[in-house]
Amino acid sequence: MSRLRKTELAKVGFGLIVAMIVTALGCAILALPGEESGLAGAVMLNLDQAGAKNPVTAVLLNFRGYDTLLEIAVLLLAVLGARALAVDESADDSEHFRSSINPVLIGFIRVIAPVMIIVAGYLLWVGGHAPGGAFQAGAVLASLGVLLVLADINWTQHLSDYSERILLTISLVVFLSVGLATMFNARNFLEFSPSTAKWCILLIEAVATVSIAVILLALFCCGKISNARKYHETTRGRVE
Amino acid sequence: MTTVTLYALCGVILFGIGFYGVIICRHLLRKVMALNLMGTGVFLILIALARRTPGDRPDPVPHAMVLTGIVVAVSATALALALLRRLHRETEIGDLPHDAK
Amino acid sequence: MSNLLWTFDIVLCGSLVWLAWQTLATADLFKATVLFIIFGLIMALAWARLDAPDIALAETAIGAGLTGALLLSGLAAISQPGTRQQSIKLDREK
Amino acid sequence: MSFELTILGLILVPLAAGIAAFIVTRFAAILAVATALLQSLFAFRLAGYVLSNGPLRYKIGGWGAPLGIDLYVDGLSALMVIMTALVGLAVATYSTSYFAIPEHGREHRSNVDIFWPLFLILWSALNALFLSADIFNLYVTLELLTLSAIALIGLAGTVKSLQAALRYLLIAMSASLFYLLGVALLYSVYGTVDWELLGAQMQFDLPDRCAIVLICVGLLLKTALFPLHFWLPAAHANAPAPASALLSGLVLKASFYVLLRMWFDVFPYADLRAVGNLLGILGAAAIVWGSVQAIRQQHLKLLVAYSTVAQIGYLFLVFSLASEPSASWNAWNGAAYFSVSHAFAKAAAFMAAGSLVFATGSAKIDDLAGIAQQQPVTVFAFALAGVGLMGLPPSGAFLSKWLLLNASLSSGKWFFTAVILLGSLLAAIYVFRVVAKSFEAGERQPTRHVPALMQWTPLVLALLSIGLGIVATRPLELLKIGAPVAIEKTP
Repeated sequence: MSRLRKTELAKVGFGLIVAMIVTALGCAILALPGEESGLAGAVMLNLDQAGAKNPVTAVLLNFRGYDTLLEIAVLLLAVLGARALAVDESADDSEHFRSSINPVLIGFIRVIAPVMIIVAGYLLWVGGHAPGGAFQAGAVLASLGVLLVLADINWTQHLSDYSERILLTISLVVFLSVGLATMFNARNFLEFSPSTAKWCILLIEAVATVSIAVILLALFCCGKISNARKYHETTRGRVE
Repeated sequence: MTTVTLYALCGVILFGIGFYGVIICRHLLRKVMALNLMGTGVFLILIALARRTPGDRPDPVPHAMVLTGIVVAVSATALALALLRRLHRETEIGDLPHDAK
Repeated sequence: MSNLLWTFDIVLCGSLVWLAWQTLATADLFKATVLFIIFGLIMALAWARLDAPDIALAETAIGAGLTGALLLSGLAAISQPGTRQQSIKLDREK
Repeated sequence: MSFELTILGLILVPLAAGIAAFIVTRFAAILAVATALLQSLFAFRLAGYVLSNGPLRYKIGGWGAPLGIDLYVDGLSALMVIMTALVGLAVATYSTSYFAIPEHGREHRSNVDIFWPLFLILWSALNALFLSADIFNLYVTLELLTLSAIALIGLAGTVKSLQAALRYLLIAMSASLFYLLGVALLYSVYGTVDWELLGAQMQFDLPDRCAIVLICVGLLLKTALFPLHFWLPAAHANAPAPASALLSGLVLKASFYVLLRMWFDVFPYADLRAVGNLLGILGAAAIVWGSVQAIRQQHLKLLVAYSTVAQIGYLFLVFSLASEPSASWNAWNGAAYFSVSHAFAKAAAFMAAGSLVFATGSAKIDDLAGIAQQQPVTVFAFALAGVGLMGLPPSGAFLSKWLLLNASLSSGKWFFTAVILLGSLLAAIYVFRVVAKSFEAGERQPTRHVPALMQWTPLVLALLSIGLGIVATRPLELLKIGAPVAIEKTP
């Protein structure tokens, strides 16, 4: 009884602290200047040399490309962590699930798969001048992968772990290589020349799309996309 | 009060709710969701404040920052869930001592 | 027109806060996860309203879609027979 | 080799090596040790450039701040990079033996293969953090660091380690979001995330104050200052020994470095006197409370982990002591040098503890009784690391404490003088408890054979932590370069 009282008290007390934080932050927000353009001017000024007409893509891949490089490393880390924590479940009686594959889902995937691939390609291409880009395209491809896993379509079984590891890391490798290649022209790391910037960005984004898709899918499959089936069977119960 | 401040204040409240949840909620899955809510709150503040530019185009730099943040958030969520699965598995099998208390 | 927009903004922000609170307050974890995914989708609307289409796309695909899928599969993994009711929590420091 | 290649190499070589170690697992260990050697070379070269040219910047992408991201190196960051390189080299050497033991590989061979990429990416994140001039980029590097640290804790695979990793993840990620919100507020006021540009403009209005509090809370949580240390002991004690060494020795210093940088270079330092005093008092509380807890522990690695809680306290004394102009130089130097010498001593202590735990097969201090006869080198290494923790002369910690003591005397803050002395006494007690136990006479079971590298690496590192007190002139000279303007540079 007294223990219950104590947790209630903690809830109320902590709630008050949070309310104070929220109030202070709210006042700070209201005290901000009403008009402030940040770096928008600087971005627009340099946009025609950045190789991407979409300012967000220009910031992401050119002005602050280094952040994006590290961010892909963050994604890779999550996969590494998931791999370290995954447990090999070798003994798996998976056959009895075969019968339960839903034909409607298969039919749906037949239709949706090509559409999703086209959407991903479109998002990747359009990212240069309109909303879109590698992350969005990669996420769409990864969702397709998740659908395939849910439908029990086992397209990854012939993928060796070695090639999977290459797919996971290829975007970092390409990103680093492009960055280093720019240095041969007496430029800085990741300093694209205005004439080639567009193609450098497109190359990085194209490879990143693939890697990001594989990484996100791997995160869904406990770190290994070749585990997809085994893994899925342990979790089927609730999802469907 | 403008649209910008409305959304920014909404972001502040989401941040608060998320932080409350991370500390107070007991189930780990809910703590992870709370962490995501907290992150969304920060992102909302960033994006709302990016719209204070004089013209009609918002400042793209916070947009890029938020994209980075979303990716970091999904990585952290995935790692948390991997830990959660493993913990669930280990504690259920119980071949390890439970003297963590 | 601007009144309509204001109503839209206020309803949107209100529902975001309400969904966030419900996600944490609902007793059933499965319901909470679904609410979280709905929250992500509504959030995409807010991004679009704030002229951030790039983020709206990323939020729908990553924030709501993949995070939701991750949470659902995590939920499924930890609610296997026998341990459904067991609430896993971090034990306090001794 | 040019400056550009050196500074980039420090960040990109471990990253590339981490990727390679992930793809080609067979050569991962050799690759890691080779990278570690190369990093030490790079780190000293970088310090050379700083010594001869002063603080340097490198514009990634050629844009320059505020539009692009700059790398920045001065004496403090160069010293931190050297610290990372030497401790990293020792941990890499130790790990080649540690993970070769089947027991540490556990039943899953793949876990060991993951250690090396994690370790190398963590290293890259540390260097990227120490060399960044951009506070949003610092957020990304902090995340990179935290996620790799969490994965390293989880590598142990025990229930306790998993729980500790999850708690650490939730705390560290919320802390990152506090930090990020602070950065967001600063950007929305000043339109830049470069710390030098920010420092030149920063005021003390309401949004600035909120940002300062958010950034401080986030970094204090990550640095585990008392009373926000609650996640630390379990996380550091339950990780694999090399990971514990990295976490306690280096990862905590990263968030402390960011705070030190922000406090003296970005924040309107003169207005923060009251907060600084509060941090100093919390630091003092950490010293006493952490040491008392360490004395009470039954498990060896928990004792070392609580010692970290205590030693972190010394670092925070600077925020109170430096507010007196006459004491600021000594205090700032003392804190910077303390974080280096603590990194060496604590990494050595954790690695020695790991070897002792392996030798006895038990985590308990009581089971160490009489082990000194069978494991003389490791016990000696632990004792020497203990000397480095207590701060006996001529160790680096002695010099740092001496500087801090001087600062406390010249600023008239006697309270801190007493706490520093008391802390050393308490440290002597907990170190002596372990050493005395291991020399206890009597029959004992034969211990397992500990591989030579697991015996000698901690010893060498512990010797280095003591040697830091003898070779201090060069590092202190290095620290002067680019030291904050707020600090009076007259000793």
